[in-house]
Amino acid sequence: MIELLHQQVFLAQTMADVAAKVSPLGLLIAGLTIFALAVFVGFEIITKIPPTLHTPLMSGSNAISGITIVGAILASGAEETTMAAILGLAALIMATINVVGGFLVTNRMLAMFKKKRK
Amino acid sequence: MIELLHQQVFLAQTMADVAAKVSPLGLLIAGLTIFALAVFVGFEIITKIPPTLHTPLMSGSNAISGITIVGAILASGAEETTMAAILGLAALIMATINVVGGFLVTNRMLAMFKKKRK
Amino acid sequence: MDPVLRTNLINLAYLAAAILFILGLKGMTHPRSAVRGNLLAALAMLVAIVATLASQQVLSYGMIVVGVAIGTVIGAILAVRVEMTAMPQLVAIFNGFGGGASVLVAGAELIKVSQMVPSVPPPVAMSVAVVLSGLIGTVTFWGSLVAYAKLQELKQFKKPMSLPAHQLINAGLAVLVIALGFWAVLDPPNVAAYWAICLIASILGVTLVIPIGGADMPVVIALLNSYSGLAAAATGFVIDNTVLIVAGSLVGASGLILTRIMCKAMNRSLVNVLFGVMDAGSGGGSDTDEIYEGRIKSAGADEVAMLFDTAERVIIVPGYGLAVAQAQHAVRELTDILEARGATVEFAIHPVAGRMPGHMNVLLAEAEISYDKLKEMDHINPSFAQTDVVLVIGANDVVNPLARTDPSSPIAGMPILNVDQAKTVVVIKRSLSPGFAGIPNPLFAADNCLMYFADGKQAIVDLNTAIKEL
Amino acid sequence: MDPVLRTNLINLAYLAAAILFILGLKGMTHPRSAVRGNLLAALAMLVAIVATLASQQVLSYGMIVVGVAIGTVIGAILAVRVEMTAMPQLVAIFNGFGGGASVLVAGAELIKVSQMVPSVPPPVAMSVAVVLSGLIGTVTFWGSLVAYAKLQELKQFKKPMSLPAHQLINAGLAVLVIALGFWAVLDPPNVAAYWAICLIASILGVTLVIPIGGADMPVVIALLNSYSGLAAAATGFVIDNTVLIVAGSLVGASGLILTRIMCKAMNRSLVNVLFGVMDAGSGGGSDTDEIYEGRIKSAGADEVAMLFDTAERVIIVPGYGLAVAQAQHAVRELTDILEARGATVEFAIHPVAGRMPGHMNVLLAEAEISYDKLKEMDHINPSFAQTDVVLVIGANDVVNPLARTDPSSPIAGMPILNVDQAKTVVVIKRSLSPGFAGIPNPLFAADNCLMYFADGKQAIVDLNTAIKEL
Ligand SMILES: NC(=O)c1ccc[n+]([C@@H]2O[C@H](COP(=O)([O-])OP(=O)(O)OC[C@H]3O[C@@H](n4cnc5c(N)ncnc54)[C@H](OP(=O)(O)O)[C@@H]3O)[C@@H](O)[C@H]2O)c1
Ligand SMILES: NC(=O)c1ccc[n+]([C@@H]2O[C@H](COP(=O)([O-])OP(=O)(O)OC[C@H]3O[C@@H](n4cnc5c(N)ncnc54)[C@H](OP(=O)(O)O)[C@@H]3O)[C@@H](O)[C@H]2O)c1
Repeated sequence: MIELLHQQVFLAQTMADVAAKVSPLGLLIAGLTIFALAVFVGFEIITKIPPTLHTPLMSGSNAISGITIVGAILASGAEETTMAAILGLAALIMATINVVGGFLVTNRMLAMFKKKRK
Repeated sequence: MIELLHQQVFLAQTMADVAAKVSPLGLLIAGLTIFALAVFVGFEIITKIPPTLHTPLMSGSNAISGITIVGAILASGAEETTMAAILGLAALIMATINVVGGFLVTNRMLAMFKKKRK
Repeated sequence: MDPVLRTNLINLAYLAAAILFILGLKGMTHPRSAVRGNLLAALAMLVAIVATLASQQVLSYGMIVVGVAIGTVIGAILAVRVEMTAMPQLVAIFNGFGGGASVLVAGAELIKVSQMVPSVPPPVAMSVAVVLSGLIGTVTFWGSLVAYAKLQELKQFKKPMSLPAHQLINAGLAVLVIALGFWAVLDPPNVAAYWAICLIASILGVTLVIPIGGADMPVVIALLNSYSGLAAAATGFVIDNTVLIVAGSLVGASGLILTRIMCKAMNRSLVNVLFGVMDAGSGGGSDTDEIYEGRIKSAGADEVAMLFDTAERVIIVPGYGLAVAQAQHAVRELTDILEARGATVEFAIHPVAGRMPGHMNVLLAEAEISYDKLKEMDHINPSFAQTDVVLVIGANDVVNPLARTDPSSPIAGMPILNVDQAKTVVVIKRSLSPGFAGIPNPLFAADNCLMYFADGKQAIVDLNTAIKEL
Repeated sequence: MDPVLRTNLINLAYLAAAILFILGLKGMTHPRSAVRGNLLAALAMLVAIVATLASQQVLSYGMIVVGVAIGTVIGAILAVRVEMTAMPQLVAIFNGFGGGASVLVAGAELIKVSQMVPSVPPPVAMSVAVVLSGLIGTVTFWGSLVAYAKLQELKQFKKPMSLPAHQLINAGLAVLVIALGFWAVLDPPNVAAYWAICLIASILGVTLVIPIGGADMPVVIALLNSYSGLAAAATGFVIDNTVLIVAGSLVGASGLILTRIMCKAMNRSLVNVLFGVMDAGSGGGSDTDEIYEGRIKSAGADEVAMLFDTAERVIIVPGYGLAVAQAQHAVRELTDILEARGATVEFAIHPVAGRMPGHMNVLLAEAEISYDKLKEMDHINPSFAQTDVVLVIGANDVVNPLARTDPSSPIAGMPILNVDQAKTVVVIKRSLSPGFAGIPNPLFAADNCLMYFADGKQAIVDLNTAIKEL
């Protein structure tokens, strides 16, 4: 495995850089950078939204928060210990309900507005 | 160096994950993620800016683009080949002019508005 | 495939999903692009899911197929079956499930780490993220269930409930959770502490939401929605996954802003919503009698119908009572009848009429009332003075002039619909009892106001008959 | 210190800098927070620089101290010495330096990689980023220098210049650059190709900007500013540095949006600005004679002073000529005199008056004219009808009624200041020659318009004396 790593890394990167990137603190920093930027995007996007759209937006962004389904898939597909697998399955069911139900119900709400618009 | 790496990496990370993260493609993806998010932030922030502030904003964001000074410092402090070092020094002078001049001139412009406001 | 390349391609797909999520959310903020925005977000989710299925961490697909199948069926049935009026509850439920899923994913990962051989303590950041996932996710789950129960008007939850020394209990629970959190972080991996945190957070989720009045639930749901996003982001830190972090923090931030916007529209602060238990009916009693005594003019269907005989310009003001009575279809018929008689009919939509933002729009859209008849408050307010008859159906607070005149009233400063400027105002409601804010309404005692006491739907149906018989 | 920890701490500082940059940029978009925003951004830069100095890649500080010292002195002197009116040029110069620095950093990194032993070809992504840095950075550098020359009104650059078959030449150069780019990417590391790209890009930078009129330079600078951000971001990819990517793409995106906003304010498209060489003086000739012939009433300082004797409400409309004549201090004095006589004086600021956005605000602020006397167009337009005297100083296009009446004129559709509705309009300019758009102005021939031909500053000084002698 180490060779694999070695072979993939471009040499201009110093080994310390590489080690830093995959160290726990390095991963945290990378995650925090993305987190901070995404928070700014989220804040800036929702500035002047008309009241009519509050409820659909709430429901739509609620569906997006079902992204945790990705984690649920990884947990329930990992063939881990029984306990972890059961938790994974439960998580997967819940997350799927959130995602599928969320997008469908949002679409239904929005469709109502749209129909009348024309 | 490899031990260093080994010792820093938390074991729950598979080696393939680690190798992927520091592979050229992995670095590119990490960079692109940050790039995309920052572009969205930039787009969203500058929406309803009053004309009065166009010129200061232009000048202020121009100063920010002098961030390349970071690269210039790395290049001119690296004790590399003469050629690279000379380029680094030239880059550093230019970038510093951009940064120092840019922020100062923006501040001067804005100070003029502010004084009168009170 | 080369495992490194595979991981990279998956991460590339996650990047694409993240961008699609942002574009989707952006789309949802404008009426014209909202449908497309929702579809983009759904596409983003699909991309993320497919990419995840290709991960080498996924060893067997059995469980996944089962889980996704069950979830899809339940979710789809709930989403397709639900009545338009029950949508807020449904969103609350879905939201709770999202939070719950985050809790379980973080728990599963913690168990996996705790069983690793050789045992290596996980990094601090991961332990912190696990604790946050568990705490925020659990509060979201139980809080959302309570919100559901309140919106569904389950008997036990109908009224704001508060235990003695309620805030003290909450504070105690919070301190307990924080202590457990420190334990979990300082002595990792610590599965026992994790479940203990989830247990306390469960109680906290209930006690936090239960004292809040049902009418404030939309704000609470928006806040819990923000929480479920944050829980997902925390889970992203636990399993080191970019798309979870991006999507989660997007939702976390936008939910927070939406919460603030909603509070502003109701002219209240978030703190006030969360902790300032609204004194239902305060200042009622004597005040009410004074205001109403001897000044109420009541009318029946026939009398009201007469008014419409000569009316050229009619504005209908729908409120929460319209939703309760499910009178939207009857109102649609009324509109058709009046228009056939040559009158112009418009609807004045107050931003917080009903019990969720856009409530009236959704209801009236359900009855296929044309979108361009619905006017926003600022737009229609100047035209009340030129209006012959204003028909207020089940609205109360949003037409209460006390908001303008009484700085001590709970709705002071809230912009209202100036229906009192019209020639005649007809108010349909079942009694003189107050609306959400629990205060009397001097409009009902105004000279140009007629009360038509009845259930909203019945009232309109009768009115329609009466007008046809003119 | 442990090298891993050190690198991580530096990256943490970069994250802090990135957040500060965003907060700074956000601050700059609101008048009240703009100063603080600029300081925050400067702080962010400081954090990034200090963090970089701590990097283990920095082996010697000699060169760094020299470079920073020289750059600081030059930058500070330029920034402190410059006349308010020359600011756009200065921003152009600074911008060019930023782009140039990106080019050199990418070049240095490429040389470093090409001399590595054992020689390993750099990854494709890096080669692409190097090419982009070189291309965009060089275009920014030379484009900015040309913009500087135009704004400084250097003789050789005064008029829009275009070679024969200009767009064809540009297209040829672009094709050449792309071909070189492929060479550089397919055969890395390729230092020769890099410098060749920079050479061609230099020519391109000049030929792209040189045909654009001086008055369009603010838009061009905004665009080049966006480019310099993108060049910095590309350099960030070359040396794999987060803060460069974040700050660079922030500037790249915001610059693009700002460019669009500025084009909109002038009612033109970006394509039109960049490629649609404006026909200076088109439609002049006979038209002009027709419009003006026999209808121009000219007046001197004494006559104009008489008008102010009785005027109660005066509006001053400043334009580009005010900046050219540097008449702001004289105008300030005029304002004081008129106010001492009991008149109210306001300034009508058109969004594109002058040659850069906010030009008039900056000029008048320099003369310490109170901020609340400056009114925006939409705000002041309704009040011209109630105004006794409007004094137009060196403005032309922004008060040209053709924008409303002649759909074929180059300023058609641009909202203008409705000065023609006032009782009397006095226009101060040196001749009847047109303004930036090169078209005649029927306002000058209007019945209620008096022309006061003189240099802006001299005219006001004389006027002040005349009013005092009344
Ligand atoms: N829209 C939102 O997002 C939101 C969220 C949270 C809180 N709120 C709050 O909710 C309130 C909304 O104002 P509103 O004017 O729409 O409603 P309201 O002030 O709550 O008044 C509703 C009225 O409808 C009547 N009603 C109930 N059932 C009825 C039926 N079946 N038939 C006829 N009438 C019926 C009630 O009187 P009777 O019992 O006498 O019939 C009641 O007075 C505001 O105070 C707002 O701040 C809104
Ligand atoms: N603000 C921006 O961001 C920006 C950017 C790009 C383009 N523009 C364009 O620039 C124009 C601005 O309109 P504007 O009305 O301010 O200016 P303008 O239309 O360009 O007219 C300026 C007038 O000032 C007179 N003038 C020049 N020097 C003078 C002096 N020393 N004393 C007295 N008068 C003098 C000139 O006439 P004489 O030669 O007869 O004296 C000229 O007609 C618009 O067309 C706008 O689209 C603006």
